[in-house]
Amino acid sequence: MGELSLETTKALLRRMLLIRRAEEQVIHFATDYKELLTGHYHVYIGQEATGVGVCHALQPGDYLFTTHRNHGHVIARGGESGPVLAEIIGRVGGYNRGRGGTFHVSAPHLGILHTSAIVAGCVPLAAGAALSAQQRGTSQISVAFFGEGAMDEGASYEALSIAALWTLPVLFVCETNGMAGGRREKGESGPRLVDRALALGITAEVVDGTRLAAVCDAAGRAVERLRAGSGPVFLQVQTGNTWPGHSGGRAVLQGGDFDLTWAYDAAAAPQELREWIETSDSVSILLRDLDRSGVLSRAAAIELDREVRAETQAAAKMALESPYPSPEGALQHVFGR
Amino acid sequence: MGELSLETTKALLRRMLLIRRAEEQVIHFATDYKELLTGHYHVYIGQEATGVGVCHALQPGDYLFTTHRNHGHVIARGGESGPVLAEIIGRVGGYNRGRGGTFHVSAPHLGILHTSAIVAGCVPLAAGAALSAQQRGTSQISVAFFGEGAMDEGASYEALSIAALWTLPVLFVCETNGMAGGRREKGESGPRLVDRALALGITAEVVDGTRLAAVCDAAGRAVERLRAGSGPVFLQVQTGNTWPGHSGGRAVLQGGDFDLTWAYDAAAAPQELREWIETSDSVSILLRDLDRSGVLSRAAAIELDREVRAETQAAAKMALESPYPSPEGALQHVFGR
Amino acid sequence: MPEMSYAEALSQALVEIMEQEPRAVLIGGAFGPLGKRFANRIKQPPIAELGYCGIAVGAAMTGLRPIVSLGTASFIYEALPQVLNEASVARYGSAGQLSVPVVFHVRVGIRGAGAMQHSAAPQPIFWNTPGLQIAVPSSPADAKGLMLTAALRSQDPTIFIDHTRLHRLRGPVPDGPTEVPFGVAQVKREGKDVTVLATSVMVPRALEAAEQLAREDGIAAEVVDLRTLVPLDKAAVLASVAKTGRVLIADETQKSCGVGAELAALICEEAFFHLKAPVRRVAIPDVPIPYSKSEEDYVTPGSHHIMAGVREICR
Amino acid sequence: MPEMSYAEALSQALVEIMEQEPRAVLIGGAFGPLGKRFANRIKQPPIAELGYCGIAVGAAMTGLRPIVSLGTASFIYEALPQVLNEASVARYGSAGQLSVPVVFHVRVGIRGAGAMQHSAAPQPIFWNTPGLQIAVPSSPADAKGLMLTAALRSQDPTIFIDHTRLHRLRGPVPDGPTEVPFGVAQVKREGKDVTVLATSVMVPRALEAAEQLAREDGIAAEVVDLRTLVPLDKAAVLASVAKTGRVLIADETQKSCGVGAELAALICEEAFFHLKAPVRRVAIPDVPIPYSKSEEDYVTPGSHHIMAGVREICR
Ligand SMILES: Cc1ncc(C[n+]2csc(CCOP(=O)(O)OP(=O)(O)O)c2C)c(N)n1
Ligand SMILES: Cc1ncc(C[n+]2csc(CCOP(=O)(O)OP(=O)(O)O)c2C)c(N)n1
Ligand SMILES: [Mg+2]
Ligand SMILES: [Mg+2]
Repeated sequence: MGELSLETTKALLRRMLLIRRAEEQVIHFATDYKELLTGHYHVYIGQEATGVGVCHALQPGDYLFTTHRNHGHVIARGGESGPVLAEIIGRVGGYNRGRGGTFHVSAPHLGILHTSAIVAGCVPLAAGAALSAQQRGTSQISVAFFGEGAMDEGASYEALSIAALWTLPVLFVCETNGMAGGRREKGESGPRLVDRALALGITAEVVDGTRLAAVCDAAGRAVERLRAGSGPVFLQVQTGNTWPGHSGGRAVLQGGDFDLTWAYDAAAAPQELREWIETSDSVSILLRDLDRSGVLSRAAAIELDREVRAETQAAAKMALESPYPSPEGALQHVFGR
Repeated sequence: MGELSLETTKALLRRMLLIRRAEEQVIHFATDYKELLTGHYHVYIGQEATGVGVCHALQPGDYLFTTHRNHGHVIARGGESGPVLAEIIGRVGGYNRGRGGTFHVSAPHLGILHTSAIVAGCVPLAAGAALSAQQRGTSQISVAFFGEGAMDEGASYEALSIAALWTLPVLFVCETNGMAGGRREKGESGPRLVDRALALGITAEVVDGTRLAAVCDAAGRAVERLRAGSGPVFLQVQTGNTWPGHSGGRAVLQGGDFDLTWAYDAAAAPQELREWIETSDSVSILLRDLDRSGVLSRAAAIELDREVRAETQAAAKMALESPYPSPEGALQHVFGR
Repeated sequence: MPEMSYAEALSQALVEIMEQEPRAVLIGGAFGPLGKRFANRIKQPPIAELGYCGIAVGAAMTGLRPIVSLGTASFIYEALPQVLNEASVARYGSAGQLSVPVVFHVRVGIRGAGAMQHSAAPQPIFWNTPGLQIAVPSSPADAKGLMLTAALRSQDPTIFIDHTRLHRLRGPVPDGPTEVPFGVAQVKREGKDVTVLATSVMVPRALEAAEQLAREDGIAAEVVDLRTLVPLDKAAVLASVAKTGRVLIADETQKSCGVGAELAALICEEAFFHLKAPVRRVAIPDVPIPYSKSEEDYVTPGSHHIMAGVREICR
Repeated sequence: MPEMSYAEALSQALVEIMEQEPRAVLIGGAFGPLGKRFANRIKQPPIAELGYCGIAVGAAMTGLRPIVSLGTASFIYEALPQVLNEASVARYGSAGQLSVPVVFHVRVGIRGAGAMQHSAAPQPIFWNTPGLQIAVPSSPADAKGLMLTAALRSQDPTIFIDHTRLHRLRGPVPDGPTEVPFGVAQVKREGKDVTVLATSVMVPRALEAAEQLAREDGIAAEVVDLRTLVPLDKAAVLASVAKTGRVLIADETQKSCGVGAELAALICEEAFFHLKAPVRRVAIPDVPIPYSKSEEDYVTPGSHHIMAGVREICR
């Protein structure tokens, strides 16, 4: 794991597992209950290393903006599973008292101010927070997570272009997960996305998002550049093959919750998942790496996961026990006055 | 002049002069009359070779889309000065019965269907006309003229990106004239604009817009590619230093109408214009080339210009004599039914 | 007449359009089996609404009849520069030389867990923009019939409004190409005491309210389904108001400057002397749409709001 | 009190804002001498409205107070995704945890030769979108005072509407930081016969009409300047209507779903029993704005329309 200490590595793996288990819980909410989670939702399964690796490079006070696929980013930044899950099912215990829901989980106390479910909606906002830091003379930086689909929206193009022009301290993290709303085939859009950033004069690179270490490394270098005031950085993070459980705006858990032993022995996993576990799942790849390098044994990992599962269960319980907000509250908070 | 015949060269020069004289007339309308042309307007002085060179490569039936700086493009495509000038002063004799005015001169019979004064507004429309040709299986192509400022709008980015994806027969002509609404300094936006098109997988090149031959050559090759169905082409046409007469959305004729002798002897020109005449004015550069190469003497050029001036005067008279549309007509043509 | 869902009726319309009109092209959306039969006239764009809507407008100016499926209506905000600044003015600016027969098809309204960005009802934006037609069907038959008219006959841009909660509504749909003309309202239920002007999803809600009012209060409510906002069947509106003298407008857009505002203003201007009571609006209160079911239900205009409103003005 | 033009009063407001509020940043626009003094707080963006308006929104969420000058109002269409989908809902979606104190400053209206794309009056779009404040000043003093309030005090996004034809209007402007509160209408002229509700450029036109009506017809028109649409001074509107019983609304937006529609609907709902005559709207007819002077003048709502309307309802 290069420069990461054992402690850090364990902590990062723990975060990744927290995300995995919380997302599975979201799917359970949608499929095991009636009328609990009726709309679309988007889980982060497989991409955990990106969120966790990038957030590892951040400091308190930095800003983070995300999309419809936000749950993982919020937890990666330190969000607790309880209020995240409560928000996702619209309860007062959620970070936004259930007002925003799955599309809009945010956590202002962690610098995640407003989450846009509009593709590319968060990209100008993140550049704006960077402008704010620059104007106020702080060393804060701002991160925007978004998918490759967002790179086709003018909003991201304009934000990148202005960020370059104004040398804004903003990190653009484009998670290329092979999905863009089902609207186009992979690779259809011509040359690499990273070229679009380079053409605007932005420092940019392609990162292997299936490996936590690669993300930590790239994000670490990017953040250093940003804090030095050298202008925006664009990371095209290739998150590997798409998790086979995605199904439009919902999801299916093939073979149930992820079993950690699958990571070490893909043959034991459901047929549909095997290739993905071998080549793409950032959690599985990390587990195997840690095992092979002797940093964290299978048994220790499974023990860690047991804790995480207990924590997630408690979080789900808290969410389910949290009441719905009072109906008339709907008229509040349109304006500050 | 490379492959252009004497006849063709003379015809193209004549078009360029027609544009020059019509634009001067526009400025006279704005400055010599009271209440005739009260709003903003944008002239094409200096850039004539781009419009004329590109249009020379087109066939009847091809589409052309343009911007707030449209007068020159309409005349370059074969529009008559009379109806163009009448449109600019809002008279029924205009191509759109005065309804569109200087921002929206169009000429449907020439394939100039709708002119948008919204920066980059025309770029998706041009791609749409190309889609139409492609779907209908014709050999028509579509051209969009726009300025470098338009390259910062998401509209142009999205249109370029889709044009590349769908292999649309559309020619993007980005006239880099050193102006972008006064909002930013030249070159502020980082690397070359042409790189933005290249990053999207579009065939693109930088063209010297001060030389008619260079434009004709590049446009000719581009159109060949387009008709072969090989997808969009982007030309970044460098139109040289900005004409010094521009003044916000209006203009000033330093030293009055352009005197052809200035082209041959810049020292005779008003101080403010000299450098521009030497380095940038596509009309002056063409006149000198033709003179030097013996293709068209000064005297012959001046004679040609005399004809053009007479034609322009007649056009201005026609425009001024054309009445305003009847007021109640304003309620017509909102819908086709 | 065969029964089918609103969604099925719309699919049927699209098939008939593609069969009958070679100039029709579909941009965006999920077309299922259509995808194969008409593959060369179906374009799947990247997520670039401004680009592909503008492309549709340019195509419509040059001989195609594009139908653009944008999905959730808030995504059309991305494309508004091309819709409001180009599509709507092209005919006018050319003094009638151009036609722009394009259909923008969007899904509006409070859908259940759509929250602030997936519940938009932008009809008022379009109604305030001259040059755009607006269809607001409330039934499978009208969805099909209005789509046929928009795609096959219209010469102008049309905003085609589906309410998400109508997609599963079932109803009879006449066989064959039964176009529904624009600008013709339909009296869905006759009544003498009060006029309920309704659009889209509010039509079934209004009919439900009317039944209950008849049963419980003996109030005979006339339910008028406007079917298109532009063109508006003003004559039908004014005739019903002249008959009943009382009006409630049931429409699921935000109240201020919403669809209900225009209808109320129109009536107050042109049928004032027929009015026996204030014109009531049932609309979304002036708030964004919250996610929580409890809050979302609270801001959704329902049949109970219609009943309460009618009872008030019929006192 | 010093006399100055509307444009000068606005510049003065900007200077005072920049002096008093270190968090204020200006994005876009031509700031003249300001450009030097506050160079590090003035950003000149490329022509990318969606990008820089979104950046302003993000900056407003994180401690700045940006004032964005977009120029002609139709250019804000490019930025509507950020204005309608993000700025307006951020406070609501966070259940009150966020503030977004950003000002979007635009120039609206029929200006003389603006044609279809340089004459927009998008106030209704914003009024239909909960979460946005809208200022529509009609005088130099209000332009300055409302801008000070929006930029220095407000916690929410404000659409600041200048009518191009007001820029040269001269009037007294109080010295110093004289903020004008939002949501407080001003009775510009008292009268007992009819209420003229006016906004922006229609206020001077209404006052002109009122003078002439008094002289020629002996009609005493009360002219109420709304000053802000959101928040709306409903009490002032209803009080004047209660007094006169007759209302004409003079507003330069397109008629359907326009500002006049909302005001008429409101009155018809809440002051119906005070009304002695139909509520009249003077507005732009439902057409795009044509370029020709003859046609443009024809569609411009003027004092003659106000007079004709008042005469009709005061018959
Ligand atoms: C402006 C806009 N258009 C369309 C959508 C519908 N939509 C939601 S997610 C999505 C796909 C996004 O793909 P990508 O950006 O790659 O993110 P991913 O889902 O892969 O994380 C689409 C098209 C939207 N939310 N916003
Ligand atoms: C969307 C939009 N924003 C701003 C403007 C105002 N505007 C008119 S022309 C212009 C400059 C355009 O520069 P460029 O595209 O380079 O064209 P040029 O004028 O140089 O031909 C601007 C900003 C506009 N018309 N449309
Ligand atoms: Mg993706
Ligand atoms: Mg330019």
